Amino acid sequence: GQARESAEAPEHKAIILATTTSTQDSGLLDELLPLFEEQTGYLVKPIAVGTGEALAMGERGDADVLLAHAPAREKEIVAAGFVINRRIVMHNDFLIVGPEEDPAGIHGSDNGAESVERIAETGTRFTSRGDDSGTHFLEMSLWDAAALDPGGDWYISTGQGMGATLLIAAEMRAYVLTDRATYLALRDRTGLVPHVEGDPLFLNIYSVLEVNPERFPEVNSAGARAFSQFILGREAQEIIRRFGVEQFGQPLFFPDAGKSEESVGAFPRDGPRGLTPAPGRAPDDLTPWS
Amino acid sequence: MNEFVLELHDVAVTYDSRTVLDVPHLAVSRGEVLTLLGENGSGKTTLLRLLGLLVRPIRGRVVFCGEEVDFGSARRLLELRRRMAGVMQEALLCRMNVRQNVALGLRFRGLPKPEAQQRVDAWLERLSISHLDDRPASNLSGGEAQRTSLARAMVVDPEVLFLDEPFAALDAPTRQSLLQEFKDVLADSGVTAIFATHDRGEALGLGGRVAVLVGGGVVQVGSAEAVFSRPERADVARFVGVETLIPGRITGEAGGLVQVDCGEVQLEVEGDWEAGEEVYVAVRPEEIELHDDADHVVGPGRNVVGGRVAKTVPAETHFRVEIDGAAPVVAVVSRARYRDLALKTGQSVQASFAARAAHLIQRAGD
Amino acid sequence: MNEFVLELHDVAVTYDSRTVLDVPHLAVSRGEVLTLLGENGSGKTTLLRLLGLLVRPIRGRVVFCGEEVDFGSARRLLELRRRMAGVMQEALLCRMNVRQNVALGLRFRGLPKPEAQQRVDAWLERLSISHLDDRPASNLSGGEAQRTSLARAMVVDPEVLFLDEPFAALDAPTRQSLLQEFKDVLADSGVTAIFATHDRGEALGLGGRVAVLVGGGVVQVGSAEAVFSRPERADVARFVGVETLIPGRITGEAGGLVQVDCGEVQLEVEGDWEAGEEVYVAVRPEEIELHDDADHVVGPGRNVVGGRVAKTVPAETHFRVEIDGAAPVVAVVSRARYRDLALKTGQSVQASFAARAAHLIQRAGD
Amino acid sequence: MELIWNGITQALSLLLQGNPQVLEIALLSLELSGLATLVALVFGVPFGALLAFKVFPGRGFTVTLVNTGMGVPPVVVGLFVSIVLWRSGPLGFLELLYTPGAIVLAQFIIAFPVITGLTMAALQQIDPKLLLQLKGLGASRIQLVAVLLWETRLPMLAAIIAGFGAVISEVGAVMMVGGNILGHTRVLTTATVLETRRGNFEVAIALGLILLALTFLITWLLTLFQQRSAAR
Amino acid sequence: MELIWNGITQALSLLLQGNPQVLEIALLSLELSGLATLVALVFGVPFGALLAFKVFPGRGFTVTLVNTGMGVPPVVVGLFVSIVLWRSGPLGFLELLYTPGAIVLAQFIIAFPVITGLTMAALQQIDPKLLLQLKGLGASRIQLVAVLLWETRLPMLAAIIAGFGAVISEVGAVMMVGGNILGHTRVLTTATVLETRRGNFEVAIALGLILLALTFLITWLLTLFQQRSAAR
Ligand SMILES: Nc1ncnc2c1ncn2[C@@H]1O[C@H](COP(=O)(O)OP(=O)(O)OP(=O)(O)O)[C@@H](O)[C@H]1O
Ligand SMILES: Nc1ncnc2c1ncn2[C@@H]1O[C@H](COP(=O)(O)OP(=O)(O)OP(=O)(O)O)[C@@H](O)[C@H]1O
Ligand SMILES: [Mg+2]
Ligand SMILES: [Mg+2]
Repeated sequence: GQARESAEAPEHKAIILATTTSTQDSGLLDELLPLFEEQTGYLVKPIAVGTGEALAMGERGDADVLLAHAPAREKEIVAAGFVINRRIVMHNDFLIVGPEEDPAGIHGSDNGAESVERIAETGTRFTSRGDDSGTHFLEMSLWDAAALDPGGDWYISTGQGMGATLLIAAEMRAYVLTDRATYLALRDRTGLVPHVEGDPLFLNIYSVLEVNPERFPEVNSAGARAFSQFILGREAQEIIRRFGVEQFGQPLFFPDAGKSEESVGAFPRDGPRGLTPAPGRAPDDLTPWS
Repeated sequence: MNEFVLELHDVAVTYDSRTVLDVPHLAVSRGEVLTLLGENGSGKTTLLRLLGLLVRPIRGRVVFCGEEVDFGSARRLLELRRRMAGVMQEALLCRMNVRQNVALGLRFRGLPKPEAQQRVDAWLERLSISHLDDRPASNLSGGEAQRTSLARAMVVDPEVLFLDEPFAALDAPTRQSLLQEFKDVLADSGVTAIFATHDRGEALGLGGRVAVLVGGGVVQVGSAEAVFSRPERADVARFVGVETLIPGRITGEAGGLVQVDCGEVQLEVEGDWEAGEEVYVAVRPEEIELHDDADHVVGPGRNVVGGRVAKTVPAETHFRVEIDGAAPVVAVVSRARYRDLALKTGQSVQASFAARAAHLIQRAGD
Repeated sequence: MNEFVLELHDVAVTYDSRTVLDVPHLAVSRGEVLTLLGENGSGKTTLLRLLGLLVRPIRGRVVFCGEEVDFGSARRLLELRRRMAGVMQEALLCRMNVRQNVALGLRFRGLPKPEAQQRVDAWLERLSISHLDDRPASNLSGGEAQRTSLARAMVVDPEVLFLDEPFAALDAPTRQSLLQEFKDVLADSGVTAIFATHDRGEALGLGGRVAVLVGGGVVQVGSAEAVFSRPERADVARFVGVETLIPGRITGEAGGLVQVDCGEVQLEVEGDWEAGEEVYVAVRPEEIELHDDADHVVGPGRNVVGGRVAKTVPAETHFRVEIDGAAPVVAVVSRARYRDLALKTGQSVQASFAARAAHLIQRAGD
Repeated sequence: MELIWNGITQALSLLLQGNPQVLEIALLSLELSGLATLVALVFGVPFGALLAFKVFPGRGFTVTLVNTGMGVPPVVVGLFVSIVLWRSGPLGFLELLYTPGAIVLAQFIIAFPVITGLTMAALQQIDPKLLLQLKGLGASRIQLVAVLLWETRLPMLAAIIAGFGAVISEVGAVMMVGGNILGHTRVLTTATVLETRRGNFEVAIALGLILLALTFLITWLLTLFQQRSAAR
Repeated sequence: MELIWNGITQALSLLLQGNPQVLEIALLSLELSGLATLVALVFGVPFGALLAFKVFPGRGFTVTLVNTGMGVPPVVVGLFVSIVLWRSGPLGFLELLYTPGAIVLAQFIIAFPVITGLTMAALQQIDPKLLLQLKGLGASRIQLVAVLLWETRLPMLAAIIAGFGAVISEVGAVMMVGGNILGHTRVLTTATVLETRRGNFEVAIALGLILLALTFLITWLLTLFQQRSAAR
């Protein structure tokens, strides 16, 4: 592309970005990457895969930079020394959606564990991604919290991405735990309505991680650093904030550059459906841009 | 019994809009053997296919046992076809063993296995291919394949049999004995057979009627003897081996014989023609005798043509001698006579033939 | 010039471990025409393929122009094969038009297009298939296909030509004239030709040497005349049309002629045999004359066998007459003689033949 | 490379331990793809024969359509089948989506043009004179086609192998219309993809190898038959 | 159903507006799949001829392998190619992963057995006597194979169509080894899947239709040639 020639081309141009499908499927990357490429002259190859695979790519050194949303697993590979510089980029939230009739009677709850317990008790259908994704891990922790081991005819493990799982849930009139971005994208198609939201556990935190160049010398560490600086930078964070407002009437992600996990947590509890972003959360001053 | 098994009325067959067969009328009687003769590409195979209801004429009617064939009804066509069987010119065998190939027609007709086996065995035996019965058909020799193809048609015991040069790849003794046997089988069973061949001996040996095709048309039909000794057209004459065709013009009649002026020679021939007509004097080669000198040859009703030996060609039982002279003549002489005459190229000889052994053919434009 | 183009030394060919050809020795001289005769499945095609370097013998040596052929070297094989050309028994044409088919061999040899076209044109003309030149080969008639196949081999103008029943599907006049032309071409060009056929007339007409195959072995090689009139074995005799084979035993010699006791008749034959030997008296049918009564037949050196007419079969130039009697005899009589004798089945006749026209064949175990 | 080795070990251990879940998935794969291939044969062979032998208006267009069918992306097939089978779709009342039946349907649509197209090409290769010869021996239309299929058994087996291979290996459409639901519609390919996404490459490779082994077995049987008849 | 209709409208508008991005993606699809098919032909046809005509030890096994290859799940191919091309893999130094080259490689591996297997089946159908006849006319090995391929042009074109169809429609492997990177390795199939995942079914259908139209065009040209030569 001609647009990319504005910046001086770096020596090692290509950056492999391993990311979860939600960032690509939502269209966020399509907004961010051209800008980054234009500003820096790098060429990003986003590989959208499952969270598990994305992290595995980091572990093998087959990617330069990761964008993931499974904090616990991320910390593991940081601790193991495969990746470095894990920094929080943004968050959105999860919610449990289901058929409008709400057969399990969980509408309005803000307790995920209780809700899944009700679902299990009533034997209402529930679709699980079953693919070791961040969403799947969260769902598992809800079952854990309810001290249940789900299984049986009502428990449908799809082993697919969020979008497909939502579609299946719609067809089967089942409940499903979903991230907000994907749900909004498919809301009209599925006709599912939100029933449970606002549980503190439902926080979905995305971080950027650089692959450790000491461990994997062939890694494009300069590019990785540039990317993580870019995505934490003012311009990118502003794009994240606005992304989706036009189409869905609400943002899909909330910028969090510079925050720690604890400080991301505050859920706005106003409004029966959906979140209204707290004002003045722009992280402009929080991200150093060199 | 003059019942017709097959009749053609004013039919024509085209390939890619080229007419390759055009027959105003042809009828085949039950139990007869009809032999088709004609040069390559004259339409013999096409005629067999038409009679076998395998190609659709663009015009005209085909009548089978009194019933006009409806080429639109696949079911009826199949029923009629199952009363016939054909041997194609090429032995197109399927990729099965010999026995399975021979059994195909019976399988199509749903014959019970044991009976089928028995009939197949009988024909394998008859055509001396029993020892090949489990050989894949693809690695037979040419003659073995043709025998298999022949057995495949014979075994279904049809009412009408179509044979397209069925013996061409067989060795001479087999051909001879098979022809004999074949004739007997046909006579016994009353099967109607239509037979295309290039072998004049076969046509004569079968002894039925002969139809001569030229350029897609049937130009002469008659007994084998009649067609071979009294061809009605010059092209037919050449084709049936009447190679001596001396052009001339009728001058009149004398002693019951037509007088023909052939330029350097005057010939006498039996027949009933008017003076002034342009004709060929046609004589079969074996009717022509050769002599050392003219003295021996005398008598009324005997024509003599002088000339020189142009070429001699040995054949199985005789020599074929071409003579250039007042008129080109082709004669056949026995080996003994050939030795007696000590014929050599360039030698001067006299050729004679009886007035009743020759006949006249109309000479058209040429 | 007794240069050998092809020699076989102790070769054998097997298919599926069945030996179908086993030849201790065979040599083909430059420029000669060798005709292979033999019944179906006797190995003619296989022998042609072997000589054409298209099958690999399991044993023995093939020598081409003095060079032992190395069947392991594909390159050398190709070079040698390009000096030959073959016409297979079946006209296996490619799915192209006639011209392209005929040009194949030239294309393989990389001949420049204009020259190739010219040569193709010449042969299309010669075989009267010019009008078919852009017809797809798949819809030719049988004879047209065979002509194409023949042109395809002839056009490459090879040193050695293999022809496997090349005229079987041609109409009789074409076959006759082509055979003639063929003979002239071969004589002019010095091409070596090896020719398999079932037609005895062709074998005689070509006039070269004849090799007779029986069950994969070459049992007699000699001039056409020799093989046809003096077959050395009973099976060869039957195959070349020597149908009269009267079993007997030598009793001695008289007047320079061997005396043979054949049970009811005593025969005299030329030859040099010892008393007591078991033999057949072999006579070609055209050497046998038929007579109404015995009176006419006299003289030394002439044998007479009486009998009754069992069967008469018309052929193109003659009648074939089978006689049952003291010994079974098959004779060929001209149409004229047939008419004179007015032969009928069951009629009593005398068959005579000259002592020098018969020969003796060893009678083995049987 | 080590991964592949680990995958092989894992595949062996899964098989030797007789892991019931893997066995179930493998059997389901075979069953569904086998059934889809069979149905495709039942419809594709006669249709291929029709296209090979009959001349009718629109034949050329139909042939192109069938040949195009070989190049239709399975995901597009999956998409269309999904749309048709959705609750809101015209066949929604059948409640077929996310059932094995939906998988068979999609796989049938994928295999059908492959088998039809290759059948047609195989049969067109036959000498028209053989057709006449068989008709002349009294073959009905069905008998004719039966003999001709036997004649062309080599390319026909290749067609079956290609058709079966196309569906047993397909994942996109099967994922879409089957839903990859554990215990119901999870087959070997979708399970492989799932394990890949999970980053469990060894298990993915193991499943892939089991699928390969299965395909090899089936193909081996078909090939044995194919090549044995090539000998004749 | 309405979705499909909207998809058609969208496809038309994308095409008529000459949307440069869609055009680029479509061209890339054609280019890569065409190249992969070509390479597969270059290797597959001689190999198929070898298997058809040569008898050598291990031939039966090789034939089975090739036939199995038709049933190898593209995702497994994708997985193997990925593993080999990973930075940590044996060919990692080539830096081929996530490039069009990797796509061509994977597609080649997918098309190769299809073309080899169908070539073999087509050539084995030939009368061995025709082989002898051609050798007897002085054909070298290459000339022989060339003439025989012309003889079997109907099934050979079917083989090409099947091979091209298999790769142009493939998505799993292409996604894995290409990475579906916009402007580099995004082809019609991966774009379709992406749009489906995004819930943009209309666009997905539109892309699918464009792919279908492309395939139809190519197939139409090949079929035209195939059926014209069927006439002779
Ligand atoms: N490919 C093959 N595989 C097995 N056997 C074969 C093969 N080709 C020929 N044969 C057998 O080898 C023997 C000799 O065959 P060949 O074709 O040489 O006979 P031929 O003398 O040419 O016969 P014909 O006069 O019938 O053409 C026959 O018994 C035949 O069945
Ligand atoms: N399928 C076809 N398409 C076009 N023309 C054909 C087809 N079959 C035969 N012909 C042509 O029709 C004419 C008659 O062919 P036919 O096969 O009937 O001749 P034939 O008398 O049997 O010749 P032969 O003695 O060579 O077998 C020939 O000129 C031939 O080229
Ligand atoms: Mg014919
Ligand atoms: Mg032969």
